[in-house]
Amino acid sequence: MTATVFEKSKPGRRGYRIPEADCAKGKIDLAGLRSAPPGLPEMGEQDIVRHYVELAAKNYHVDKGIYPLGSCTMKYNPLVNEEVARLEGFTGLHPAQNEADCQGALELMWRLERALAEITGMEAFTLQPAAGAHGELTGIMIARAYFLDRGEKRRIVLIPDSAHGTNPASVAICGFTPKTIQSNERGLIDPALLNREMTAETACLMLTLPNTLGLFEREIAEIVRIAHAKGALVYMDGANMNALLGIVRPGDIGIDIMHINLHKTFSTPHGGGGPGSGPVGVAKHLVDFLPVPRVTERKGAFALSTDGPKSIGRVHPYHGNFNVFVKAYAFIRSLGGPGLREVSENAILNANYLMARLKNSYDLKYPGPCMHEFVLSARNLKKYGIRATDVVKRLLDYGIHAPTVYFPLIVEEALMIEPVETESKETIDRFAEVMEKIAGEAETNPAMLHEAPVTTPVRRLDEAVAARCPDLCCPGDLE
Amino acid sequence: MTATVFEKSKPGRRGYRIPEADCAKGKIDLAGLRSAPPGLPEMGEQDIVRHYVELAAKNYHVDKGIYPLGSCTMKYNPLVNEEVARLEGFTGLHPAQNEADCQGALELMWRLERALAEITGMEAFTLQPAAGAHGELTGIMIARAYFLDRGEKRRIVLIPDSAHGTNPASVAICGFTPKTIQSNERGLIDPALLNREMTAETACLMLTLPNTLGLFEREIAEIVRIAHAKGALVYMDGANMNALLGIVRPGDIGIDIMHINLHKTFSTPHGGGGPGSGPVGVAKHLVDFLPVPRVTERKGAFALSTDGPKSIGRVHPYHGNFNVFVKAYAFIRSLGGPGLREVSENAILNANYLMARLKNSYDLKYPGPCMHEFVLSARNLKKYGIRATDVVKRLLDYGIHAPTVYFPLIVEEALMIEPVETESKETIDRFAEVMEKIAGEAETNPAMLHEAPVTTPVRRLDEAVAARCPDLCCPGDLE
Amino acid sequence: MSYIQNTDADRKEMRERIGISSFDEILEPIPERLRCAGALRLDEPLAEAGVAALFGELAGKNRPASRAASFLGGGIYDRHIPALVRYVTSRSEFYTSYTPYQAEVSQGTLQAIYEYQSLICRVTGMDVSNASMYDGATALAEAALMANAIAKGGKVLVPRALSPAYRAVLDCYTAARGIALEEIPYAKNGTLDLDRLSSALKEKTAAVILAQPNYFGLVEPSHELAALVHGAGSLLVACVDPVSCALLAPPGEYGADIAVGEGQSLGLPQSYGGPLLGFMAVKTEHVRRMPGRLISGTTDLDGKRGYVMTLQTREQHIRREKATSNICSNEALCALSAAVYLTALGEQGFREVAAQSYAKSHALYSMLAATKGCALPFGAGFFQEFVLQLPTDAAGFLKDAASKGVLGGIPLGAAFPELGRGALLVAVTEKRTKEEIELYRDLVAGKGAGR
Amino acid sequence: MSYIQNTDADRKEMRERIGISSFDEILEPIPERLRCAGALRLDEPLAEAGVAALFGELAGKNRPASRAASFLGGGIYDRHIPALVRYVTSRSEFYTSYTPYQAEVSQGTLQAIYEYQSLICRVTGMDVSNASMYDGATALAEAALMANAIAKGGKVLVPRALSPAYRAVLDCYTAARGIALEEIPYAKNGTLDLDRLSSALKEKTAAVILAQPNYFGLVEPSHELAALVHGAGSLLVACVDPVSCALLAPPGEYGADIAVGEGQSLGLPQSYGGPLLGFMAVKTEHVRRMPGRLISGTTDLDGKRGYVMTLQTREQHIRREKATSNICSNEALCALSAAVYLTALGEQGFREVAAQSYAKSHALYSMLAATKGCALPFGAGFFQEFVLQLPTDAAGFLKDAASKGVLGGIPLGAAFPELGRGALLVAVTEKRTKEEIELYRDLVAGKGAGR
Ligand SMILES: Cc1ncc(COP(=O)(O)O)c(C=O)c1O
Ligand SMILES: Cc1ncc(COP(=O)(O)O)c(C=O)c1O
Repeated sequence: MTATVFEKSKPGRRGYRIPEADCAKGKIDLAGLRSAPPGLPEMGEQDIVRHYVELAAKNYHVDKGIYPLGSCTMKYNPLVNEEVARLEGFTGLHPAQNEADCQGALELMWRLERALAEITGMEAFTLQPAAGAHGELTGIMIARAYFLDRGEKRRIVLIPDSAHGTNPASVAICGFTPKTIQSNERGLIDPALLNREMTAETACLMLTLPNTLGLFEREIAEIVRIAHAKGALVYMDGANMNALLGIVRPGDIGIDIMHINLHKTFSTPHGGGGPGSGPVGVAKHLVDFLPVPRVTERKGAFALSTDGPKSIGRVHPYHGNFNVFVKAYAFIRSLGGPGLREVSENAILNANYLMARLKNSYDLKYPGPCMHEFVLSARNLKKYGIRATDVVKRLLDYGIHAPTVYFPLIVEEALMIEPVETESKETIDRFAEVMEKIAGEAETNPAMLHEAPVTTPVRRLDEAVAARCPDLCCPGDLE
Repeated sequence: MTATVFEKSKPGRRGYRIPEADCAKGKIDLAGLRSAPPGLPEMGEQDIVRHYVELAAKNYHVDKGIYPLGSCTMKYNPLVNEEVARLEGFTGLHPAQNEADCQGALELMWRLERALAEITGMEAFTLQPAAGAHGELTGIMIARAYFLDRGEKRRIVLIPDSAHGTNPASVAICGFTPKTIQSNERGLIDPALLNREMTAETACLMLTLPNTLGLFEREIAEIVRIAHAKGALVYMDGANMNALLGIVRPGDIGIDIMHINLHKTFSTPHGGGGPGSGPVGVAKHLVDFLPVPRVTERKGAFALSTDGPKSIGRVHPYHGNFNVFVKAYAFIRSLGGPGLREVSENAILNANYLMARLKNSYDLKYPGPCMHEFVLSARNLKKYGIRATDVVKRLLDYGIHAPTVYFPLIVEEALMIEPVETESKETIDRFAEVMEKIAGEAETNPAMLHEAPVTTPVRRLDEAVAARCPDLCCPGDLE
Repeated sequence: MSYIQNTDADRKEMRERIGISSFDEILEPIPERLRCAGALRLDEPLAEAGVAALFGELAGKNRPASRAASFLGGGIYDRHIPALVRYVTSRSEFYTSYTPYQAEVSQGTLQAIYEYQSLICRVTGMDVSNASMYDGATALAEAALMANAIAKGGKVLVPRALSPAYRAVLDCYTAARGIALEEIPYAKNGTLDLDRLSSALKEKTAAVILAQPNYFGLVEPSHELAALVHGAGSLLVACVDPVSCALLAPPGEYGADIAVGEGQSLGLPQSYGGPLLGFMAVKTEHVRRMPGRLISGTTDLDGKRGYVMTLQTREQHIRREKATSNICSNEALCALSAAVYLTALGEQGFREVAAQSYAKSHALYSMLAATKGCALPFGAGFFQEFVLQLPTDAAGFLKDAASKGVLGGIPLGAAFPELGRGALLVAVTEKRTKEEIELYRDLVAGKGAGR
Repeated sequence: MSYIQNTDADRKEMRERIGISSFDEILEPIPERLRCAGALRLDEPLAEAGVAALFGELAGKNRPASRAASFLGGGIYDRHIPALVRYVTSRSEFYTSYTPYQAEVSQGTLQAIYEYQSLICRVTGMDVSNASMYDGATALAEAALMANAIAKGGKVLVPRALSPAYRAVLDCYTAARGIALEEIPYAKNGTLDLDRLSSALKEKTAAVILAQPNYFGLVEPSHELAALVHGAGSLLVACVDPVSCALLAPPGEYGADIAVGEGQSLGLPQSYGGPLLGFMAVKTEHVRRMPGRLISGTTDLDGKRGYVMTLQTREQHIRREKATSNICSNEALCALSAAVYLTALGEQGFREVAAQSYAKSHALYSMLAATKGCALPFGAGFFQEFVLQLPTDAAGFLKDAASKGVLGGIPLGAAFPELGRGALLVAVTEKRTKEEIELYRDLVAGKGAGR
């Protein structure tokens, strides 16, 4: 257990000092001053370093081993990207600096937009959204503005039951009513069913491609046709774009709006939960609705245009998570076109190989080739009293991170596995061996799985108590 | 166990690529080409990162906890020093660049020399020596040149029995004969004995101040007088300078030659064994013998002077460990004069406090105030079959690094403890508590101490086998 | 440079195990005609050194404010950032990890964020902070949505003296959600017109937004305002500069229901405005309506202290369309920066940053007050930035100043035409030196020396 | 900025426990009159931001070769350095740890250095490498001492075409030890004069030093030379450029007894010439005479593989004046850099670096051969650098070149007056581009274009 910074604090210590003021420091002559100091911890630089080094050692991370979280695309984060993103020419810009001072930044944003457009086949992108869910919100706002502009009142957004939770949540914020459509027995959207659900009230179909089962919607052409025929837009959650680089361009198959997660497909690190970046791309007929400002180019000079009478406005106070763009664009430039296709090919190959290795140890509800990920079920272990949680907690004892569990919701005891392209065959083989071993242990030693993990910094934690009496803030009297 | 890079290698993998050649790459038209490729490992960037992250996790380090190695001054390495040392203006200079291109570097070296001269009271410094032992060698070479210049043949260098092994070794390389002088019962040089040993054959007295027992030579004035009276020089091993900053200036007390370890006193990191830096300072009468080139200043312009007819020449091919200078000078500028004195005061206070806490649990052969370190003996635990090694191996199980053991040689079962100024009282208290606990365990559970450590990445290693059949190179057939 | 590690031999073995002879067989579910015809038309791949060179060039085409004498503020500030922040956030254990869903192997992130939450609570004086939002503007927008949800409808009152960027985001979110916004003007002295507020509060009002300090840098009478708002049965959403909380009464002291703001000042580089750090802290009673992740302390099976994500039933992955927000990824690494920053500065240092910013900005203000040919419309009741009115268009002045290495402020004329085309928002942080401040004065006085 | 963490209260408690009332009581062993009278006269302390500013300024007064078109070599080269090297060496587990005396908590450093030793063995073809020496020059000097010790006396033959800096260090060490050095001139073609070598070998010779390539960049006939030296019963000390070993027969192939060299090329920045990395590798039979630390694989109590320092009885802390050397701290972190570098480049990449350096240097050589007004005295038998003779003093050319961003080479006139005042040593590494090479040619041809 690591004591908190509040417990370690001792009055008078200083971890950092700003230079002495070179001007007189008079009294603070303002009304409404703070009545009591905040009670911030006081520690020296060395002990702060040690505090965080100790905490760091308790984290699993990509630089330690495979991170097969389905839907999260935890790929390797190249070092050079981090290095270039730390250049002061990028980190030191104020968003209100004039365009002349920011030509490099604007050029980078413009090039990134162009590259994303080429990769996806969409007409144009906004880089403002700070994450995938933010992108969804932005995309749905665009759909809303589009129908407003057309004077159409459509209230429904159709969402497959396999969708990520952000999809219905984003839709709800925009005042639309999400409506679930059931997947068929192959885990896919049934065009016939869709056709029935699709009405003049339907604003959008919001689908994930490949879907969260790791399956490509075979009938996507028909699906898009049905939506368009009813005047609805098709929104694609592009979180799974890691399967499609150089293979399918959403714009080519009729997608109207999509978002991309730079912090998945384009290798920018997740940072323990963020920052991400969720650019939104649109087809030609929706370009006018994109947020402003947009980066424009004329004869090699870059500018910001706020011109956009139909624009939804701003979803970010400035230009989005600029520093993330730097890393993503570095990734694109490192790989180039054929390199990006290799990404997807290897992501898909790794997934299918791992699926082939594991399908006898765990249930596979939807067989057939998967894309970049697949979903197993641990229900075959239920007879031993073992649940998906027990399987993955045991994985932790082997020093391996868990896959995503209990998502998508349509698979009982789901184990959603995404090995990503950067993992080597050896690493995947080791993962497979351990998973097979655990399946065996479920039968021979279920108690051990219930007890797991035992080698981690802490064992299973009491979430119920945390939810009942949350302890969300370190009490003040500890100082 | 972490497999080696050779074991992890797979043909065809690449961890780094240089850009494609932009010129024709013909045949290598040279005689005497290599007959077989070297057999370097082949790994991808991600797996190389993971390899070293895994290895890193097996290291103890200052950023993890107290590192009380006596004689090593394992103090905190400030972050800003590392940052400024990484500036390309420093790291990118070629040593053959002309002086105009290197004014900042030369200025930094000049200022560092001046600061060291002020701190030590010596007349001038050379920064060439790459470590403490290298400094000793340089200093003794200077002494040799001095006597040669005077036409004196002196062959003996007197060295107290408590001295560090590098002292006699450095002396021997220069063709001098080291002669040991015994410490008295207080752990100090006995002036009377010294007076007897000091002859016209004696070139130098080489002492450490404070000595390796952490004791200040009370009779230092008399000691220096005796040496000088016989025409000998006094060399001071300044590895323990952390005790003297702003308290005693060696130059003021008649020291003729000394070296300083920037990687101890001046906070530059040890890097797992190096690089260090061991500048050598001399009194006025020895300045002419310093290595060349030397940095000179005229009206704010800095130059390198190779002018030195009496100079011993070069001990380093260029200017010494320049990048280490940057960090040391940053430390000096962060602290200033009073700040440096605080360093020594706190180092001394920490040591005396810790000694006071531990002197009842372990033997203290030389009582009385210590300087920045002190030497305990574990011989009081011998009756339980416990040796100093067992004590410190047990410390590792508590997650704390060992003190230096079995040095200095004149203390049986020595535990040489240097807590340094940057450790907080809490950390020292915790160290003391664990040391006391271990003294208790020696009595109640000696077997546990013999077994220790058990919580480390490996347990005690077989050094005998390693010495008998050393395995110094990974065999080639593993690839 | 590709980061794929599998070799051709690996791929062959894998295909064999899968039971296919060529990769394309796996693509069978994708109708042939939907697939890309050729390769993507992107620039040729670069080796690492090529990437470093290209990005070095792009970075070189920028003139970063951090290297200039920057008087730009308006929400993003040029401050000293301790090396500690860079050290901690560049450890891969933090930056390459995912959201801490597997708590047993994520205690590092979890405790760090728990400490972040606690630090934000201390700074703001609120009961509960979440684990971060995207940025101050979206945090404010989410707060407006949240207040509207708590109040079960009702308009939201927003001060005119709010950052135009924040206002734009707020407009965008509230429009989508169908919430009415009503703007409350500022009074002559630049602070909120309390009379107009009082009358607006007569209609059903879900919440009132307070910007503290407001966009003009002025300190609003927070206690008085809070009394008014709560007296009308509305919620008070305080959008605060966290550094100002070192000196000014924090939202907790005047009873704000929700406090939000931008945490960039807490150790984040300006980064052209992103990534940022939205913080949100609320009264305990509102915690279950709060968006975003929350970390809680708890114990493990052995009774050992540990940390977990909690109250996830508020979140989209559990509650889906009924979630309090759609937010999933947040700005965890930025929250970590803020935690390190606040810990490094500590009680004394944090106050010192605020006090120096106050002193230096007021020093410039006083100098300008004594300078002919400019006006200071709103008085000295500001924290660290103020409105300066030049007699001519600000653009010319800014250009001159830039040629001397001075970034002279944010022009206000477009967003606040009533302030004139010569109006500038001038921020002075602790990083500005005496010489820079005097240089600014000289520039305004029309005698800018060379720099 | 002080890094001391104890507070006044801490210090008071500590004094109480020690039993003193003022700190000065501890200083009792130091006679009052020996103590400093006042404070040290040093510059005022700086806060972190002040340090960053000051050092930024100092760094800014340098014009680093790494940013120029540098044709400087002579032992230190401007090469591509992978980000991997910086990443690994900036992890504090490596850079803040001490020499791995406590093996159980130092397995990271120990294994990394074991791998370094193994990599150096592979590069050099030798049996055993030590854990590093200070730099190539002192490694060479120590090799001379070692060879002299093995041979129990005898002179050491040193080629004239050796780096003057290395020669100076060698002189310094051998003079102190009382070892006679004899210089062997180079023949007309720039390589060692084998006739002169043969006659010198007639007297008792402990060792012959081979520089491969020699200081003029030329490849020596290593096999022939080794046969001569061994035929005379002397030891062969090969001082090699490690990168050249990717193409040229390494010391192990021609039977060198001791191989040394400078490892800066293996991932270390130029750093104004330090810290560097001296490597030393020997035949197994000589291992117990070798200076420096050695890491060995072994097993722990449970039979698990691990690493320890071994054969420490050679070292000063055990053997004192009888030690094989006085070296204690070495260049461990630089050895780590080299290990990461060689692993990152790998079999293919390492060869590619050497091959491109060869190709680019020969491209420039060929261009210059076709350029009027300069001479190339020694032919094309070089690895990556060569001697260029200009008709006029080199200084003027270097100045012109510098104004175009080109660092034109190392002037040889002072150390090798026989080559004339226009002689330059010109190195071309893999980092140089076609444009830079053509620009160099143009500068020599007297038509240097703007850069
Ligand atoms: C399929 C899918 N959609 C949307 C999201 C939300 O993205 P973000 O976390 O960046 O908001 C995720 C994230 O895991 C996802 O997997
Ligand atoms: C007293 C003393 N002298 C000399 C040295 C040698 O210094 P270096 O390791 O830098 O060569 C040491 C190193 O530990 C030492 O403690």
